[in-house]
Amino acid sequence: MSSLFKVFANIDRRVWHLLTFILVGYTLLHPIGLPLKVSPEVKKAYEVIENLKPGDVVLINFDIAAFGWDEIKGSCLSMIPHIFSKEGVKVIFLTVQDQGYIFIERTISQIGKPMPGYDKFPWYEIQGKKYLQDYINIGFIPGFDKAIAALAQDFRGVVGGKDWYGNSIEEWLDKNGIKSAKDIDLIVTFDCAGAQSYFVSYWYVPFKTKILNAMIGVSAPGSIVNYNAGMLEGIVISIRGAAEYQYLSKYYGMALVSMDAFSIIQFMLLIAILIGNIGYYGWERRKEKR
Amino acid sequence: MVVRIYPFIQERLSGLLLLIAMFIITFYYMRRGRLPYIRRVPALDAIEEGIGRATEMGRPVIASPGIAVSGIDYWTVGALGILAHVARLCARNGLRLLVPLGGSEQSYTLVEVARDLVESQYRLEGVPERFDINDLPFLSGRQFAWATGYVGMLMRERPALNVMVGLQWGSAMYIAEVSHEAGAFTISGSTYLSNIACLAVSSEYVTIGEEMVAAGAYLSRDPVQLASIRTQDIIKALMIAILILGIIALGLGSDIVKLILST
Amino acid sequence: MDIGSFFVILLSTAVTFGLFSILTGVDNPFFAWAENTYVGGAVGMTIVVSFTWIVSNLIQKILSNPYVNWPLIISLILGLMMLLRVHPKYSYLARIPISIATGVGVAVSTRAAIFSGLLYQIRATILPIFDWRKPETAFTNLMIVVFVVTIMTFFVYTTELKGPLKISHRIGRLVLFASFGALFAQTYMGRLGLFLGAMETLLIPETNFRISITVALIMLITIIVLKRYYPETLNKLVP
Amino acid sequence: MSSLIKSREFLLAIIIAVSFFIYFPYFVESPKPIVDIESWLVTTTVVIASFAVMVSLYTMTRREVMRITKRVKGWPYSLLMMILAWFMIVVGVSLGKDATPFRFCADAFVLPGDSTIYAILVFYLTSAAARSFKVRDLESLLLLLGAFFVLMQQAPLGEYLFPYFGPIGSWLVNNLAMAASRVFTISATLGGIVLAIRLLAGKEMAMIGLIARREKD
Repeated sequence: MSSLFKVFANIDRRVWHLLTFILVGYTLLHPIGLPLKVSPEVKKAYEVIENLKPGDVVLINFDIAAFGWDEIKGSCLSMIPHIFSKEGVKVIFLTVQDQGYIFIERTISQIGKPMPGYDKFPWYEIQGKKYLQDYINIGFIPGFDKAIAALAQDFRGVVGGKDWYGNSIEEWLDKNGIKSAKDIDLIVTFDCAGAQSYFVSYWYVPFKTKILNAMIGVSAPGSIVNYNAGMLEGIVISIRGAAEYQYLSKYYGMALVSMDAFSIIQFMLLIAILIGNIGYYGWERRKEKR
Repeated sequence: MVVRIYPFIQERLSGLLLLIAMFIITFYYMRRGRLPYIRRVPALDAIEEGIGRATEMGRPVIASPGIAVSGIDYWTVGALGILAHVARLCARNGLRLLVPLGGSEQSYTLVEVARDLVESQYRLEGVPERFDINDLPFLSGRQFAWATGYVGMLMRERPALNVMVGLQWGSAMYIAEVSHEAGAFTISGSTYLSNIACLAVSSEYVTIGEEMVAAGAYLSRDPVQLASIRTQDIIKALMIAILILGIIALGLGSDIVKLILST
Repeated sequence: MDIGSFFVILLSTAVTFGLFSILTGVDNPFFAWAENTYVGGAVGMTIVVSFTWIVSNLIQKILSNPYVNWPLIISLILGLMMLLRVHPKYSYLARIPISIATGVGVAVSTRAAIFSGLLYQIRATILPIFDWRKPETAFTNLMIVVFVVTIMTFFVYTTELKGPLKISHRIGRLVLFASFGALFAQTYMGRLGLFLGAMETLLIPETNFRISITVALIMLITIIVLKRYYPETLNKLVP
Repeated sequence: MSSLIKSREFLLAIIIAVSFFIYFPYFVESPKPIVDIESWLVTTTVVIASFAVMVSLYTMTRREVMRITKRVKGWPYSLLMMILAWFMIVVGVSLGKDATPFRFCADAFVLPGDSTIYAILVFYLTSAAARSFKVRDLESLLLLLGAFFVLMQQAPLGEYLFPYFGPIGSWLVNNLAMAASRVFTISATLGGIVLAIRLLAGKEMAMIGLIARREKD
């Protein structure tokens, strides 16, 4: 028996490393479909998008940098198609990160296809919605928090007359009655650097604009505080939230699949801690006493 | 010339008053000098233990003042105080000191400051010829490339002591674990609590909160500098008092204290 | 797939697994290769970023309107003083820009922290604890206040710990450790999310999966063989 | 002249003057020239940093070239590093950041590294937890319990199997951990302000260390 304790006390860390690799790789390729409970904040986010009415204008902000893309893409690839599936909803893409436009294009190319007769950006069609008819991309606005504040003050002025690709958007904005920040009905912000807090201060506080927020795990605490205070309509936290959203909206994707790996690795950690304790009490502690 | 007195910006008066109060208290205690009592900080005392270990084993020491994400801020100056201490002990004991530098786009000035600082410690100990700038390499302005270079140095040089303080982000955990694997005695510090929680699990000692920032004064053993630490405790007591007062006031239906704090 | 993107995937997979190879605990040529290319590439990127910044935000502004932007010329001179660091005789001149940078850095970081790090934190802790209509909230608020006060006493350095202060200090320490556990678990979750995202990129679609498996196996087998049978060769291959 | 610049008082005077122009306009509504000086100072620090990196590039190149010419062990790696770095610098400076060869190097060598190091943390967090989460005393028991409840709340399977642990976990994160972070911030800020005061009094060790060198010469 004590030899077993000795083994437990001295498990090589590389065993855990290899086990993590194998378990994650296997479950990602062969998902089991473990049960998933949808949390109320994701449910609320889903309902806000589900209840969008024709004519509503949605501003989608990409506060995404390269390091966070892998974690947030699950939310992007389920929430954005869900928005586009709602009839008559107009969408404006925006980014406050200098690399953000890469991820807007990456998202659009994954959920849409080029419009007939075109082969490059921005002429893509998403769920039947066409560029410059149903949605536009105004691209990167420098200044981060200052950009968000400036947009709230003078939306048309800051956006200017051109989209990210140099096409004129004045007419589109006029046609859809977007004169100022007050005409935006919903903001969806995908955060790697906590842009939501600025949307709350500069958009929610003066205009009571509804804000949905998806973010990476690291910036979750700030969002939770604002959600609890009622300033965010719904929040989608990290891959876990993305998985729940994918489950609700039926845009199944990798986030949902990776939930199995999520659970399994967590239980592996618990077992690792348990084994470490057994080894400690069965072997190390006795050795210390001796 | 007409001197106009401009009004104070709204919502910032309380901060100004607090700052002035702290100035006065600090200068008062620094003039009085010598505190009756100061608690030991194990993480900082352990540096000498680690240096002793390195001398015994004849292996180098590795130390980092952090990645200085927002330039040379107070965290970084605190960390530089620790680095100066480590450099002095290394020079005195004839140990090789490795300092991986860089890590963010604002860290470039820090690179030169740290090199200058280490060099001057070697000079002060009378061994300027032992200083080798190639032991203080610049490992790019990207956090994780810097961390990878750091880890590479840990794997190859097998230092006996690893002191990583200053601004340390997610990469700190990576470095601390490899350092443990490489058999180094690790003393770490970080600027936010979730990182400290992870570092506490993997390092021998961590500095928590103000310990790193006050390290310069603590390690100098200079009574005048040590006396300035007293201010921190006085303001803490003041904060607790304001907190309790505010809660009592709130219980009586008045949010006056909250209002005062926001002016 | 065109040849360019194939090579990007192949090389990025090789860098990824080269960096992962440190998990074997053996210093190996793959890690050394990945480390040096990564650091080299990162240095190249950061220099280009800084250079572009100097040109577009400094040189161009000065050249376009020197009469208005003359303060930037002083900035330029201070920057050039920094370059004197490499000159043994005049390197002391670099102390001037260093002092400016230190003064600005410390002052900027403390001035806002007085509010965000001190006063607003206290303001946020002033919570209603006498609200008997909502006992749950009142209890939670009371606990927050107790936690804050006890942990605050944990950070007392210049007063001897005696009597109630000692008890409070002890409680603060215990609370701090419990919160370390909670924060550790939360961080673990965040990192796990990023790891799963990275694994997904490596395993899906099929091409990536094949490249990843091949690269990973080649590296792992090479490392094991070298370590077990040819340790001297392995030692020669790493810096 | 040179002895003036080398003196501690001169550098201290710079720090005091600079600090004044940063603090003053923040608290008091100030005339435009002071505000202009404030923003100029902030820009200047970025300029200084941008030039400092050129010094770093020089010392780095010198170091690696020395390794290569002296054929130090592992010199081919230094060569590789230098070739890649200088190739990217030349391409990036001459053709811009969006040129294809530059983007290729960034996508192939730098960006995968960034996401890998974040991912690698999971392994180290696991092994560190397995090693150190041992119940030795009351502190370590609380550490373990805190981690256990939060893990149970976050894993979908754990939440499904033990639904009662979830609320405890979120209570711990939202209240206990939040209170601890709050005090941590307060403590560090206090330390930072006192450090700034020490710096202005010319007593901060880092600064003393920096200047002492020339006094000895």
